[in-house]
Amino acid sequence: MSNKAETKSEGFLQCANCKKILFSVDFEQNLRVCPNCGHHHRLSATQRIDITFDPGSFVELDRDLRSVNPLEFPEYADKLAAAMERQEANDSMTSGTATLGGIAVTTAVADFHFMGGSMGSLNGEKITRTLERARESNCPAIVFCASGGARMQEGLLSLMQMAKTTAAAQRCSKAGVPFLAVFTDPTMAGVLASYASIADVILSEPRALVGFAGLRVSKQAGVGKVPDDFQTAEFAFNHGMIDRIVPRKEMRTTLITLIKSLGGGKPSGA
Amino acid sequence: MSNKAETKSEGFLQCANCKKILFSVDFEQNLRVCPNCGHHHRLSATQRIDITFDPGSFVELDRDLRSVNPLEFPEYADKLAAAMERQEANDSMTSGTATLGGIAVTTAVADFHFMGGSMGSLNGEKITRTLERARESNCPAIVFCASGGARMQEGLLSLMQMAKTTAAAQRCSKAGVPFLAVFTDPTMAGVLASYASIADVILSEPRALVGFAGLRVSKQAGVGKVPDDFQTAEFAFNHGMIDRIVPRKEMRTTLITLIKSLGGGKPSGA
Amino acid sequence: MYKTHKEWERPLYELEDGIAKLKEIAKKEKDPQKREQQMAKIAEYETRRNRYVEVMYSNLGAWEKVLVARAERRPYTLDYIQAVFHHFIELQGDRNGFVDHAIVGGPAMLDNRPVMVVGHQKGRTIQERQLRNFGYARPEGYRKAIRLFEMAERFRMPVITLIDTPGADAGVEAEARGISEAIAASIFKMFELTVPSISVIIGEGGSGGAIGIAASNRVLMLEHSIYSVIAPEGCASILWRQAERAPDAAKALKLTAQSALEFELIDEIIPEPTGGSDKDWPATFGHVKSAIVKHIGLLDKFSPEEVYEDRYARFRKMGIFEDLLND
Amino acid sequence: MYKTHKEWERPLYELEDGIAKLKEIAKKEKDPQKREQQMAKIAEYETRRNRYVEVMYSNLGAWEKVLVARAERRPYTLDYIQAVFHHFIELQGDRNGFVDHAIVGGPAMLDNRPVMVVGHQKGRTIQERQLRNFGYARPEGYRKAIRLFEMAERFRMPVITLIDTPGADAGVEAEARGISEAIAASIFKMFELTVPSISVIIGEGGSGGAIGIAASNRVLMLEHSIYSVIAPEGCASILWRQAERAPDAAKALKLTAQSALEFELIDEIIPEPTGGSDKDWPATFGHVKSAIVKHIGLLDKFSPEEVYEDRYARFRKMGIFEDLLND
Ligand SMILES: [Zn+2]
Ligand SMILES: [Zn+2]
Repeated sequence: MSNKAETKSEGFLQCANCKKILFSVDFEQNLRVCPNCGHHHRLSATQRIDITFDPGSFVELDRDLRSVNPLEFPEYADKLAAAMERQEANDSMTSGTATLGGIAVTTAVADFHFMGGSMGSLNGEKITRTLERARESNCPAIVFCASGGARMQEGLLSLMQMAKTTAAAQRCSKAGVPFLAVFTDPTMAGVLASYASIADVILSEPRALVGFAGLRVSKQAGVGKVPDDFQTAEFAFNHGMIDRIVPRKEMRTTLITLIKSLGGGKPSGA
Repeated sequence: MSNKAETKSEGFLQCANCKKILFSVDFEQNLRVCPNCGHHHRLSATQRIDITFDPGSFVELDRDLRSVNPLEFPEYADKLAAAMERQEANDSMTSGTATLGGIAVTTAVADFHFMGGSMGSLNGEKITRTLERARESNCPAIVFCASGGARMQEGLLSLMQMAKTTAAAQRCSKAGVPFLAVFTDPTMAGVLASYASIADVILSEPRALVGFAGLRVSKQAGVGKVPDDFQTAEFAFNHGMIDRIVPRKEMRTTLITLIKSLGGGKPSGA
Repeated sequence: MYKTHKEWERPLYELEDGIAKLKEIAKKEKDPQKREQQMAKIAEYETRRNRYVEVMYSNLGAWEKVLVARAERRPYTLDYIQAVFHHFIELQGDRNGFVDHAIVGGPAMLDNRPVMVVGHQKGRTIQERQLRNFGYARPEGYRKAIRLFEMAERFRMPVITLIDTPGADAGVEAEARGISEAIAASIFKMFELTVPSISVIIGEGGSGGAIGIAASNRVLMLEHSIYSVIAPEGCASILWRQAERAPDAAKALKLTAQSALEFELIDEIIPEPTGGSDKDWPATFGHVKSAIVKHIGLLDKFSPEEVYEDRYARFRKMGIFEDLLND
Repeated sequence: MYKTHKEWERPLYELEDGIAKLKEIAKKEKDPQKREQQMAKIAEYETRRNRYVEVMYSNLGAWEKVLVARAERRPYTLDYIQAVFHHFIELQGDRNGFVDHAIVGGPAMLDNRPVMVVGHQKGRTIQERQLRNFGYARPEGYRKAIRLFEMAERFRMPVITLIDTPGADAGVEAEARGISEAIAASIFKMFELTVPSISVIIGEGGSGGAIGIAASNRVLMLEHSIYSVIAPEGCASILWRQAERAPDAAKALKLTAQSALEFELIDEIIPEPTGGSDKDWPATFGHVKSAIVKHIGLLDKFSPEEVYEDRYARFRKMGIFEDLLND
């Protein structure tokens, strides 16, 4: 199933989940949540930044970094070039600083449309820098996840990003700097099995795909029957892996409340 | 079912588990493990000390402490007096120091025959002192558990022993002093739900009863069916709560090996 | 057979129902004279109600304390959280595969101070009672608590726990997932903290399930709450094989706040409004909030190391026995 | 379709079976002349076998490396533990309700030095394979590892992990108990350590399941082991929808020890005997032990803080990208 809300004609589009034809204006005003079925459609990094942080406060960093093809992996260079051109970004992760309810934060925001949000060297570097900036400036880090997993075209270098990003999160934790992760559709595999799952607080958008392996792999591996809500945010929540499922329109205020209470107990930093 | 090996006539007794008539001499030589069915019969604190520590090395401490009846709980004073006389001890817990394979340890050894090994003020005090001595002398602490739970005749004072003993264990942990617990039949309720379950290493004798509530209570509380091995050491092991099930005759060497490796990594103390 | 807490309060509830009905009638009455008579009758009933409450609660025995502590109209943990704190965000999950709704928790603000609040939660409706497992927390509840305690330590937030449980879940599933270990590990974690912690027994402080999140620097009890090593029914059935002797057991166990204070096992009794916390929620919230604010203020003077040592010293001295050499 | 590791080694095994049979015959032969002829034949076969092994292993491609790394005659973690260490005591349990046998661990002595050893364990017999879940570790395996890492930190014991897994368990049950969280938490815990840690990839270093216990100060690989972000079969089926192109994927993924060293993702390659570790276990154990002893010796010079920082620095620099401003 495509998760995309497809444009049907000028001013209209169709919800991929309930198939209802929607006014584009209503859809956008509702933060790309279907007014009919409540399905949370995917956002670009830009859209996410716009609806989350204080207006105009986001400053992008790490813009001059570029992915390369260290393994000379077949077709990777072309895919990368195409993604960079189409998405007008250097990676699926957009990193920087912002304010949220007036509080300075560091942030990294994933965009699934860029090579499935996969985590290669550059992606891991941006997350790591985001967490390092948080630690250095004593500001909370907020990471929006959306990823199919590691970027296999960078081989073992990608696997090592799991360690690198988790290590950066460990240092935030040790320094008492809050790290909040928000799962959006989908948050999978190498990303879920590293920094995303050890955030201080984990929020998720409703019905986001959240899991370790592809559904096919899980079915092959397991003998038990597969529950209906398998690998959804709701399944993860009901198995203790997520703190709260937060509808998109409440995400900003929830994050503000959290960073106020979690950041407020210690001597103020930056 | 009585767990006691009953004396049948001079020189013979009957295994309560398999009903076989055994030579007393064989039975004692086999450390009160039934040579026929392998059932580990309960030991007194004295017997346990004899078969565990280096011969003659055990020095009893805390002998001048006595339980009282702070709540003026009905019949408690009489029960206590009877137990003290019969067991020739001041409590179910016997505490002191010893050496094990030449290594100095602090220890507390429970005796179920003394009021079901229940943990009241004095019992908790002896465990706490044992752990405090371990921390102060930088010697491993080894506690043999055997208890039906808290001593209800001392009311809330008994419940507080759960906190007190666990706190003492936390301080050992913080100081890097090893604390080893050995579960023997039975290790239950308030003892299992406090210091016993957070030892660095947990060993158990085979088939010891290990559980939170009486079987009747668990059956009432739960809707699921009760497994055959419910509340045995084997059940606890298969549910990740015990490190190893160690037959009685291997316990001493296992403990020696463990305290050598766990105590050997840090600068030597006493 | 002894009275349950529902039976014990029935006469009072019947009186209150009667008053409510009379008020309805009086509201509709148009004849001023009749209305005056009805109002007088209401006033008389209310006096009788107040007198009844006063008498009933003036000298509660141990068993009546048990009944009051279990009263379903008493405010529960989430009621306190709403009233005493603000900006509470409930966090969920043990990060090990399970969720529990009999223990709730998350960060909140106490005035302008971020704190971590954790407490047992009973339910009021049938559905909520089932969801909350009647306040019997499962291993995952204690493991969630541990996670929140760690978070509090990391971000230097005082910990407030609210205790209200008949005991921990003793079922087969809870045993399989290590209810004992979970309780022990939670106590262990509380002793690790270098941020101040305060526990308030708001209703039932039921044995291991209670102490599992009550190993704090200061432990306060509401006037009519109870704190016991074992439920009186269980005690009676073990000791005398007669669960119906629970009232005798309650007395023997000395499970009242007043006894706990006498034995120096708690630090303070928080007064309840006449007739118990259920009769005046706002007044109760006010008393609880004042007590928490006061004790946090006192603990704030301690360094992290002192907070840690103070907690150990508090529990270290608990226990009564003779020392033949030194006494 | 590509060859499996069993098929690839079959000619060699057939040769060896032939040699063994000839030896049996020669042993029983009483005629000295015939016996001499048979011995000559054996010698010839052995020369052929050695030559075959030499050729076969002299220039292994990526896919052949995969086959060798998966060979069932290679020593597994418990074989190393028995040979390289002594006084190993296996500890079990995640203290959360579950046990896993695909990760084993416990304290042991390395010469006179207590260390904590943790590793993936595959099985050889059908029963043991099932018990070990074919080396696919479950959440409880990583949670046990975390517990052992904590113990190592508490008692200042260096940590040694041995990596040999096709990957973590991806089944429904593993997902329900949080396999992702367990792996992440284990990596997290390894970065917390201030005692030295060394990981040795002894066979298959399969994606998240491998890195879950391989976040060490030093990571060493046996000469013919592999380390990969994804199994080549999985990679081929995602990229080209053709699992049978696994050999191509293996090549593209650069999953050999030699590539890993080239990209500076590992610290050292431990040589294997001619024909691989399965051909000479004692020699392999010797090489592995020497490497571990050497690196512990080097890390011993670091303070706890330096050990912690060294580990971060090691992984921090991993990743290849361009910086348009600074390059
Ligand atoms: Zn829709
Ligand atoms: Zn027998």
